[in-house]
Amino acid sequence: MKRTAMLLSTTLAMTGFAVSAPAQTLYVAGNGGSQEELMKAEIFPAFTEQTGIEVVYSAGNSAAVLAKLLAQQDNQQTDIAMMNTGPMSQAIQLGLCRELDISEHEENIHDFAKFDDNHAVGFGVVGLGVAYATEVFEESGWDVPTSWTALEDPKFEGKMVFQPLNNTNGLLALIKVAEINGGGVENLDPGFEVMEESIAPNVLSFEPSSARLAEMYQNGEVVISVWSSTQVKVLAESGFPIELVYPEEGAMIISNDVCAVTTEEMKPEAMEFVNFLISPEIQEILAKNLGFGPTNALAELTEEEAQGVPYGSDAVSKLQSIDWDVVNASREDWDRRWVREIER
Amino acid sequence: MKALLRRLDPVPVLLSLPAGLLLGLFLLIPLAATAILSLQAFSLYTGIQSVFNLDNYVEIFSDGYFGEIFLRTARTAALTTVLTILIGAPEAVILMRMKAPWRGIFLLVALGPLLISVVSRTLGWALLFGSTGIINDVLIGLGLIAAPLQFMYTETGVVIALAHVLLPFMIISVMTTLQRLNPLVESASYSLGASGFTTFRRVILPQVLPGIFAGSIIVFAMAASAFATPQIIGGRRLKVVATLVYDEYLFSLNWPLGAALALLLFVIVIIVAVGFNQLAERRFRRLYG
Amino acid sequence: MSSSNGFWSLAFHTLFVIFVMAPIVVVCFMAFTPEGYLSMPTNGVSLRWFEALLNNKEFVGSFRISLALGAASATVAALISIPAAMAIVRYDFPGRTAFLTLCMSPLMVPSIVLGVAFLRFFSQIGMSGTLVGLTISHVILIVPYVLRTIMNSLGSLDSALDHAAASLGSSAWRTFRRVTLPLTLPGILSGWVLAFITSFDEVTMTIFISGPGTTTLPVRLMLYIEDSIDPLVAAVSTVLIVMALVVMLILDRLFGLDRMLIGRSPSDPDR
Amino acid sequence: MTPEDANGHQRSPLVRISGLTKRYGNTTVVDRLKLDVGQGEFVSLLGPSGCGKTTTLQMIGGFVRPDGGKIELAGRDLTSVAASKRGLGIVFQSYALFPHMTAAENVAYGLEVRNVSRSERAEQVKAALDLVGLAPYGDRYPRAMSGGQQQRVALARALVIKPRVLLLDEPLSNLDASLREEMQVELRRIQQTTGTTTILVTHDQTEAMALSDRIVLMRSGQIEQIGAPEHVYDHPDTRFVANFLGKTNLFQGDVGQSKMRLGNLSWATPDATPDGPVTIAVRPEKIALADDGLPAKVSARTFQGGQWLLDLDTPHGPVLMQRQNVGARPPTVGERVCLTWSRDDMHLIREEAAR
Repeated sequence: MKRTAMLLSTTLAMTGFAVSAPAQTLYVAGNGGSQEELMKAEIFPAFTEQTGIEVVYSAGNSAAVLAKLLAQQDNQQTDIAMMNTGPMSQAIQLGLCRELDISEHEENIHDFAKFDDNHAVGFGVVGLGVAYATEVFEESGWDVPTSWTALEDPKFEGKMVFQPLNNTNGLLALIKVAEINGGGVENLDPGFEVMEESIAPNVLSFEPSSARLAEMYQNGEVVISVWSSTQVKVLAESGFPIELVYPEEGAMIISNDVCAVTTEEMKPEAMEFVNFLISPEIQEILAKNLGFGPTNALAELTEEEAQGVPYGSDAVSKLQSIDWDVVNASREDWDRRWVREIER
Repeated sequence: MKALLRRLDPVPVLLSLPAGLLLGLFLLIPLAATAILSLQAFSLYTGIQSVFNLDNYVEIFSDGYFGEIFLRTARTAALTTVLTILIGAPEAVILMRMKAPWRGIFLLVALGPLLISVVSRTLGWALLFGSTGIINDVLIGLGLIAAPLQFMYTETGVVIALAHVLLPFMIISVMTTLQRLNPLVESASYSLGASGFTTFRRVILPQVLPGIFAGSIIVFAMAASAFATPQIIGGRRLKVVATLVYDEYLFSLNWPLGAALALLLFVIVIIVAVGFNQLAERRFRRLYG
Repeated sequence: MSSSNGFWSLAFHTLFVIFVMAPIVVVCFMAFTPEGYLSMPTNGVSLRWFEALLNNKEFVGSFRISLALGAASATVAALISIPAAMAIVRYDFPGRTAFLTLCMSPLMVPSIVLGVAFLRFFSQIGMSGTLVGLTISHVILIVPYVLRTIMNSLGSLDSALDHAAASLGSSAWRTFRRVTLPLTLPGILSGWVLAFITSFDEVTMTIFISGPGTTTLPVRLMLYIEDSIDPLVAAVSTVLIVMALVVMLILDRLFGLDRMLIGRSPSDPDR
Repeated sequence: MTPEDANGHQRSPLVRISGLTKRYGNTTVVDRLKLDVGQGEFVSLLGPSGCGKTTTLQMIGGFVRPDGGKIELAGRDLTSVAASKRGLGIVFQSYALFPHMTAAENVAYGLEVRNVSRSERAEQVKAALDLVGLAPYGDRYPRAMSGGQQQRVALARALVIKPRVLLLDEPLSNLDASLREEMQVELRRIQQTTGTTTILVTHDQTEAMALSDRIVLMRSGQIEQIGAPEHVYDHPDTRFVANFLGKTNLFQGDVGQSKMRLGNLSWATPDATPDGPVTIAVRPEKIALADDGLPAKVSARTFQGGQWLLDLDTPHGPVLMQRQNVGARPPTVGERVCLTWSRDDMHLIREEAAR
C-alpha cells in the first residue's frame, strides 16, 4: 500500500512540474516536413536568441491549419499561421487574421506578396511544375516531360502521384489541366474530365503529404508527380536524382503567406515574428535551404543559390498566379466533386 | 445486500451528485448540441447558419458517395469481427487450458496490448505492411506469393490491423464465459466416450457461443467507429465514416454535415448492438434462464 | 477446462503470439536503427532516435501534457467515482439504475462522436484547446472504467463490516475512512492506473479538441504519422509501449490483470 | 407485564420490543413482534430460515428500519437512533473482522471511536483478549487465524465496549461440529462472567437450548412460543413447536367425558380440558416397551452408540422411540411389541392453538 501511495504522489508531483510552461511562448502553425525542420533548426533558434521568446511549432497542411484556427476561434492559442494564399484569403475573410504592422520592410516587399490592408504577407514563393525521377527516365529511355499532358501518358500507370484537391499543389495542377483543355477557374469541367479519363488511372495514391511523397520517390514507388520547386530542391539535395520541369504551357506560382492570428491578447511578439520572417537575412536562409523565392527585394542570392528559385519580380512574373477569390468561391463544390468523382 | 434506508435518503443523492452533474453537464448537453448542430447549414464564407432542417441527412441518404463509405465501414467492421472470432475464440480456449505459469504469461501477451496506444500498434502494422515490407519479404521468401501484395491503403490491411487492435476484447469476452463453465462437464463428455473434436463441437462450443456473441457486439461496435487505424492504414482514399467525419470537420470545415455523419454512425452502432444483444438473449435464454 | 493443449493447439497458439507481438516488436526494433530512415537495425543498434526525441521540444512538451492530463483526469475521475460507487453499491434510491446507466454511457458513445460534441461545446463556451476542457472530456471518457473497478472492489466487501463498525459506535465518515477506504484502496488505485493509461493513450476524441498548446503525445504522433513515417515515430511509439508495460506490471501486482479484465479466476492456480 | 425466567423470578425488562413490523413489498417479514428481555438475561430467537429472526436482530441493531413498532432500551426509544449511537455489541455470522487490522486493532476500534486514551485502551484490549483466551494472538491478522479464533476476536471486539446488550447473529454456524460445542460452553461462560444481556439468533435448536435462559420460537414473522428451554420442550403450544424442538410423536386423539382417548387406550384428564379432537404429543425418549399398551411392529432399527432408535408401525401411524443402550437388546425388525408411556409425559396440543 505504501508503495502504491508513493507512486501516486510521484505522478502527481510530475504533473505539477508539467503544467508550468514558459510564459513567453509563441505558437506557430504551418506546414510540416522540410519547412518545419528548417524553422526548428535555424529560424526559431535565431528568433529566440534575438528576442528571448520561445517558439512552439504545430505542423499541418494549410487546410488543417485553417480548420484548427476556425475551431478555436473563441479561445485562440495560435499566434502565427502560415498558409498558402488560398486558405489564407479564406482566413482573412473569416476575420481570423489581424492587420499587420510591417512598416519596417514594407517598401522592400514585392507587390505580389502584399495583401489588402496587410492582413497577411508572403514570405516565400515557389513554382509548381512536373517532377520526375531522372535516373529512372534515363534507364527507361523516356523523354523528359515538357508538358502537363505528360501526366496522361499511360506508361506511368501506377507510378504517379497527384496530390489531392485540398492541397494547393493539387488544386493548382487541376486548374492548369482545365486551362489547357479549354477551361479555367471559371469552368473546371474540362479539368475534371481529363483527370478522370486519363490522369487518375495513372495515380498510385492521392497523397497529400509531401514527406510521404518523398518517401515514395525514394522507394521507387513513384517516378513522376506534380510538385513544387521547394520540395524537389529538398529531395534533390538529399542526393536523390530528381528534377522539376516548368512545362511549356506555363508553371504556377504558390505563395507561402504568414499572418498574425486574431487572439484575445494581441501579442506584440507575433508582429515581431512576422517582421523577422520577412527580413532579408531570414529570406536568404529560406531561399538557400527551401528554395523559397524571396519576397523582400533586399534579399540577395548568388547565381548558384538562385538556381531553380523564383528570384526577383521578373522570375516571379513568368509564373502564373490565379484569382483566389474566384477559386475560393467555388472550392467547396470542387472538393465535393473531387472526392466523389476522382478520389474514390 | 444493500442497506435499505429511508425512501428519500439524502446521502446517496449527495454521493451521486458530483458524477451526475459532471456527466449531465458535459456529456448530455454536448450530445444534444451536436444533434442540433446536425440540423444546421454551413457555407465557407458565412460559417454555421441558424437554419434548422434535415438537409444534411437528406444529402447523406441521397448521395451514393456517403452510402459507399457507410457500406465500406460496415464491411470492414463485419470482416474484423469474423477475424477476431476465428483467432480469439480458439485462443481463449487454449489459454484456459494452460497451466501456471504459462497461463499468466500468455494472458499478459494476449490482453496486455489493450494498454498500448492504438497509434503505436497500428504504426507497427504500417511498418510491417509498408515501405519496408517485412510481410511481403517473408511471404515471398516462403514461396507463398510471387509478387508483393498491397496491404497499405487496402481494406485487407485495415481489417488485419483492426483485428489486432480489437482481438483482446473478443478473448476477454470468451474467457469470461469459459470461466463460468463447470470444468467437469468436459470430463463428463470424455467419460461418455466422446472424442476431443466432438467434445469441443457438442459441449464446449455451445456453451461459449454467448461469449462469442457478446464479444462480437463489442468488436463490431468498436471497429465501426474506429478512427486511428483506418486513418493510418487506409489513408485518404479508403475512407470510413470516422475518417470522413474527421475530414468534414478539419478539412472541409463543414461541421453540421460532420455532426450528422457522426450521429448517424452512433445511431447505427447502437441499433446493431441492441439488435444483436436481443437476438442473443432470445437465443441463449434457455441456457441461462 | 481440464484437458491440456495438443500439438495443433500449440501450433495455433504460436501463430497467435507471433501475430500479436509482430507489430509491437517491429516498432521497438526500428526505433533502434542507426540509419536516417526506417529499417531494421541490422548494422548495429543506435539510440540516436531517442536522443532526437529528447531534443524534440514538441514531443517532449506533448509528453508532459499527456502526463499531466492523464494524472489530472484519473484523479478527478477517481474522486467523483468513489462517492458514486458508494451510492450505487450501498444504497437503493430512486433513479439508481438511470444514474448507473448515465455513468456507464460514455462507453456506448463512439469516441469520434464525443470528439465532435466536445469540439462544438467547448468552442461555444470559450474553452476549446484548454487543459481544463481536455481534462473534463477525459474524465467523462474514463469514469466508466474507474467506476466499474471501484464498484467491483466495494461489492466484494462484506457489508457486515460496515455494520460492525457502526455497532462499535463509528460514524459513517469514520467507517469510510478507517474501514471502507483502506479495503478498497487497491481497487481505487487500479482504477486510477487504468484510467491514467486510457487517458494517456486517447487519440480519437482528443485530436478534435486539443489546441496548439495542449497537443497530447498520441495526437502529435498521429499528426506526425499523417505527414511522414520515420524512425522518430517508432521511438515515440516505443516509449508508449514501455509505459504500457510498466502499467501492466503495476496493475498485475495491485489487482491481478486477468482479474481486472476478465473477472475473478478462482480456477487459476496462479493466485 | 414482566417476564419470568424458568424459576419464576421477576426481572425488570432492559429491552422492550413492541409492535415491531417489517415489510418488504407485499411480504410481511416481521409481524407486530412483542418481546421483553430482562437485565442479564440470555434470550435466543429460534426458528427456521425466513422466520424473521435475523430481520428482527437487524432492526434491534439499527441496520434495518422498521415499518412500525418500537424498540426501547432501558426505557429509551431506540427506534430512530442511528446504529452507531445505540451502544450495542454485535457478533456477526461472518464475524466481519476488519481484515486490514490485527486482532488487537480490531478490538481497539470501538474504544478508539470512544476516544479512550491509548494506555487505557491497551489495558482493556488485553483484558478482552484474555477473557476470550486469545491473549497471545493480539498481533495476528484475521486471515492468519482459525475460524474459532476469529469468532473469539469478534466476541472480544463486541464486549470491550461494554455494551448494554450483546447481539449474536448465528455466531457459531461457520464452525465445525466439535468446535461449535466447545464455543457454546465458552460463550455461556463469558456471558455469565460479564453478565451481559444477550440476544442470540440461531436456527440450531440444540444451541438455543444449551445457551439460553429463554427461547423465543418464531415462525413467519410472529412469535410461536416463549419460555425456558425445558418448558418449551416439554410443553410445546403447537405442533410446529413440538416438531421444531427435537423429535416428537403426534397422535390424533379426542377428549370426552373427562377422558383422553387414543383408539382403545384412554387416560384420565386432570384438568378441565374441553371436549373435542386433540393432538397428543409424546417424545420418543418417554416411550417404553411393555407387555400391554399400544400394539406396534418394528419396521427399522438404528444403532447410535448411546442409544437405539426404533421405527415402529402402529394403528395410529408411525412412531419413533429411543432406547438407552443399557440392559437387554432391543427388539429386532419385524418383532411385535407393545408401547407404553406415563400419563405425565403426554402433552395435549389443542388444534385451535395451532394457527
